[in-house]
Amino acid sequence: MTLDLALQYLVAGLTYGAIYAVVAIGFNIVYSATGIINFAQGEFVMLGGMLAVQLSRSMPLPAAVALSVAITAAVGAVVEVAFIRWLGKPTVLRMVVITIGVSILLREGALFLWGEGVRSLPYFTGDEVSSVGILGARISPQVFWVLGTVALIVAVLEWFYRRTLLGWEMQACAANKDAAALCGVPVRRLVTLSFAMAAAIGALAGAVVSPITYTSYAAGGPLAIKGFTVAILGGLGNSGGAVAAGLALGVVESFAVSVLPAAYKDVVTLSLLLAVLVVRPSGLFASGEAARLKEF
Amino acid sequence: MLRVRNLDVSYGPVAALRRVSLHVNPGEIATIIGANGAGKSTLLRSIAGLTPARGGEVLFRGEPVLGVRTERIVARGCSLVPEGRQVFATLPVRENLMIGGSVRVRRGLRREVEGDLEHVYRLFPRLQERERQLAGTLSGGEQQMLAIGRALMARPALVMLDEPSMGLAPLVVKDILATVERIAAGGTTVLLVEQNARSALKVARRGYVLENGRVVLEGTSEELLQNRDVQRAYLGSEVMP
Amino acid sequence: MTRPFPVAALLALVPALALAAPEPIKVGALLAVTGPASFLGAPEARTLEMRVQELNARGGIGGRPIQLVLKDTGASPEKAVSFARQLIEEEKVFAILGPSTSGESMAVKGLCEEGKTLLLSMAAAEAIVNPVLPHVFKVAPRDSFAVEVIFQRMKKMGITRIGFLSSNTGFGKGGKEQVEKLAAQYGITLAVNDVYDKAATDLTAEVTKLKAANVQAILNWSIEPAQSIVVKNARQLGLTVPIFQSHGFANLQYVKAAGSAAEGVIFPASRIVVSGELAAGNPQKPVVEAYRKGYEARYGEEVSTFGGHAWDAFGILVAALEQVGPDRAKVRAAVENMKGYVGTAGVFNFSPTDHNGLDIGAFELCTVKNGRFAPLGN
Amino acid sequence: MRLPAPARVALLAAAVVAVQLATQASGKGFYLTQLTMTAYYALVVVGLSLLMGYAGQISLGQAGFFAIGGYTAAFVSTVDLSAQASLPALALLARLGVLVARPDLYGGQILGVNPWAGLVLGVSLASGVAFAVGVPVLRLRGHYLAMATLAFGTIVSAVVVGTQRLGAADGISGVPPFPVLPGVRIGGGSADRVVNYYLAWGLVALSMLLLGNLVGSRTGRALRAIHGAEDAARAMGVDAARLKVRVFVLAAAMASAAGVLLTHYVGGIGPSETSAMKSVRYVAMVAVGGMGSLWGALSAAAVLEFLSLRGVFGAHDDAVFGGILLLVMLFAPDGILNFRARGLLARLRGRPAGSGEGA
Repeated sequence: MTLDLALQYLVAGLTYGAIYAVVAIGFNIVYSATGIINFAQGEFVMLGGMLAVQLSRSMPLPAAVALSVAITAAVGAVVEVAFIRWLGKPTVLRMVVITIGVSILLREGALFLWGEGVRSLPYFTGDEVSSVGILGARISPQVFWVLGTVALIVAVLEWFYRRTLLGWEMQACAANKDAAALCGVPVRRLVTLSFAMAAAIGALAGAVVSPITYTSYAAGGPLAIKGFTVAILGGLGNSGGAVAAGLALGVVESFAVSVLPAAYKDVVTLSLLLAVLVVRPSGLFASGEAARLKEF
Repeated sequence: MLRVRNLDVSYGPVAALRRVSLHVNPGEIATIIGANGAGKSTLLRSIAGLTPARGGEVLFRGEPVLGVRTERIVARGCSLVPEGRQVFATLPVRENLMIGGSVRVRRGLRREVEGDLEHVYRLFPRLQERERQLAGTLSGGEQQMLAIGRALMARPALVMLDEPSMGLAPLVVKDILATVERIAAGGTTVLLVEQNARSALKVARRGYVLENGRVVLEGTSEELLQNRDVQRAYLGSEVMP
Repeated sequence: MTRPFPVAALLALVPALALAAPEPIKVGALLAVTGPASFLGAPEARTLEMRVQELNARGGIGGRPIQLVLKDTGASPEKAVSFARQLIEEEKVFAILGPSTSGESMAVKGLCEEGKTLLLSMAAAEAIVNPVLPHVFKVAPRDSFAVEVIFQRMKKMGITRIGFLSSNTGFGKGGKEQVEKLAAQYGITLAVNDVYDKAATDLTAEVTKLKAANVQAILNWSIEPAQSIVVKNARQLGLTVPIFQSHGFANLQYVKAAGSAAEGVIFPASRIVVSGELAAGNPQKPVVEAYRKGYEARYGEEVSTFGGHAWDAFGILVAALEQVGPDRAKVRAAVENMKGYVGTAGVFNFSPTDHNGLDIGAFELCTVKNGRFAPLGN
Repeated sequence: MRLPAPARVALLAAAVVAVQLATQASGKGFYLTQLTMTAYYALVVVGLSLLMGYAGQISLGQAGFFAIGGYTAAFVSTVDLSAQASLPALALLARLGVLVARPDLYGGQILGVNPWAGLVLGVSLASGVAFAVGVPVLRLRGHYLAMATLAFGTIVSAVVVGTQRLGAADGISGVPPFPVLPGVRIGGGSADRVVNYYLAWGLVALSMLLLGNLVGSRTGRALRAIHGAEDAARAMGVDAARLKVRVFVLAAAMASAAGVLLTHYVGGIGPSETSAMKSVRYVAMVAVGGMGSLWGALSAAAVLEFLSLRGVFGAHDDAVFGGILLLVMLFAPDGILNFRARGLLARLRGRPAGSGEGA
């Protein structure tokens, strides 16, 4: 394989990987605050894209993206308040099933609203055919938007969890709700906030990738499975791990296409997920003190 | 400071507390002693709003707090150091303490809260040494100090301590109880729940004995220490866990 | 649980209430309106709905209105079978239009034969009507015609080495089979022959593979958004070779999605997508223009080849009904012997040995010019 | 009303007969088609109910096991070996009855595999896979288990869609009827309709009888102990891990057997049977019937599957199941049959109702 081809595969892999990572981060935010895997996370990505497309017909692109993120965040908060908040301490089984139900309803709602067609936002810079040449590889400018947005999301989250009291409080909620409440942390509000944040991040990613990947009412499900795979590979709740695992999985998938029939790509990914779940449920990247202190 | 009247709590059909009444006066150390399963933790959790009550009344500084959410109760100045410490294992010591001050940060008192850190570090110098360490890596005694320090960060008027001596070496227990006395001396009211009755009655001025969810005795520490039943039931078997 | 569902009971009342009105002719439809093949089923359902309403407004057939009993199969063969039995045995429909996909069509054709109910499938697979079953017809042109039209052009352009991509759907599979079968005949080598997931969102890696294989042209076979992605990714990678697509590309939605990358893409299509460009004397022109105008005015979206299949299936049935009246055996025979029926997909000439009735002329090679479809010409 | 299991089965049998007579009397015999299909799906749901309700383990991959059974049956019964009939190995198999000749739709002759062999093969394959997947995966709890089983189901789906020999996206059609006994065959022909109805529901009744015994036995009590508190059960000497795997395999075997039989009844199978949504629907039906209630699961499956197969929900089929799932889990997590308004009111007031739930 020549260098330019290898680079081409690498960039393609990083682009998918970045998207997986963002979905995984969404899972992690909610999981960290509540211990719940929100199976509807993929639907937030779909909503972000669909809403942005809808809104961009009546306002400039940046405003449409911003508003779509805000609306999706509100949807996330509503989902938490309507379907989760008042349940007290539900069993994991019940939570799994409820979030699956929510995801089906969001998907069917989108089908009802927008039909079965595919949509996408216009390219933020350039158009469908423009590309930047790097060492012989050709890269669409939108790829830089995607990678840049993901990097920004990761950086902001890192700052949030490491440096802000709100971030610490959120981690406290995740670790022990009672103890957090005893410290005066408004647990319920933070849980709602975590859903809103996860939804907002998913929506932003959904809007930014839509020029490349398109979006439709059914786009959420496959992304959710990939995102969950990445979240597990990286260690649930570990956003740094999610980014590493996401990029790694994207690159592996991308290079896998060069040797395997593309239709079996997902089989490879999911088998990897099963293997990791069985052998090392704490994730590939979970190590060090923090991981040992967590309960699995 | 705190007044509990006829408190009833039950888990499903099983009654955990039956018409419990007690009070804690401002500035004092009061204690509740009783065997494992007598309902001591339930009582404190119920006052703190973690376990819902079926009936009765809890007044904190003259205001009813039953049915109020835990974080609001904390904001009103009533803190609980829970059984088994429950520090945030994956966060460093300093962050644990800052979370303890979050009610005050929310009122715009961030400066003061950072100042309170110094106060806690003076009380527990060990915590300052381990400021950047993850809480989960601390020893049991250090975690207890952290849990108490974290509660103090909210500048409570009343601190309730649930079994602070549990699982700790006798020397460490002595240390912790000495700190409890210092806290009370600083003007904070303390309600101490202990299985270790002798130590508890040594630092407290008044005490209650809880048996099967009922208050069966109350009095000053001296009275309780001299009571035959207390001696037989709680002081003789002190070494037992 | 045997009690009929209240809605069903209510529906049963409708004919009773309308006793005075002439009895409607029931026509069943099995369409994948939702689910993975909704790209096919949804426009088909809308087209049928429109045509039934128009026909009934004009007084139906011999004064009897058509009553459409539409079932959404979600592209599931087991549902198609369940619904087909319902339509045949309970509703006693006169004919069944659909199913949308080949898998479902294969699953229900035996039932229709057994129930002596006319089936007008809208799916592409040749196996639906080959071998011939008396009651089973199909209105979608064969995949092999589309493939041959493309290969003929490639031969003319001197292309011998292509990269072939298809999606893992029934549509992709049908094309793949024909492409593999016919390539050698036209002296074409498949340097790459890859299947991707229908939900794929980026195919850069696959297209990179094509680039590495140094192909002279790209051929892609799918109906999903992926076909726009192939085009975009190829152009972004600086691949300037001609791109051929299947007739699934004949849906302006995908051209819009691919934007300027779609310019110059070559694909076979029925005349429906280039109706404006058709010569005035073309017999199909009035038909496809009528469909296009009616559909686009009503639903605010462009017509596609697939909605056209529903138009044709319905039209063929109505033509036979008008010709011989509502008699099952006669209608079947009328369809089997129908000649020169002008539909959106082409001119149908059925015979006892050909239950598809279309020839290779059903397809015309088209291209994209300034964001619109245009005939490719020579 | 607590009835002993045999009495319930007798009641079921009576209902099955009554329904058939009623449809015959009213000239609505066609209902039996969907009712027969419903019975096979109900088998999947009842097996899953045992796994979810009694062993407390979720599976979002049940459609995968159904598909393993169905695709095995479809594959082996549609291959035509007449070209290779002269091979000695095949001749031997034909003499043993593993291969049988039958006419095809167009009047030709096909040498195919005996459906009995397909049934045995399909169920053993699914059970073997369930064992291989179950042993490692059932050590996981909660979300991890849910996701692992979902991943398994999705792998089956991807393999099916990616494999040309399994018909890829079109699935396999032309599956012949399954001659079970002389004169009795599982297939969709109108003449066989009543027989098929009794066969399918007879199988359901038999399963309920056997499962009822299982649940009432020592194993059943051990299962409930696992559900209550796995550690405590282990302390009592229950080999929780082994028991869970056994139930997992049993549920998979039931799903695959249903897959085999329904595939013969319908005459084919497609990738839609492998979709994650199918698995979710099975979970929904268990939830509606109440976790841990085999009879509840059966009732829910009978009603919902029947309505769905009749197309009552139209284009909103998935949405209906999603909505039902959500409503049941929010307001009646113990199932609709166990729904109590009082509990709901208490919950709405923010107080735990009754004994509440375990963590």
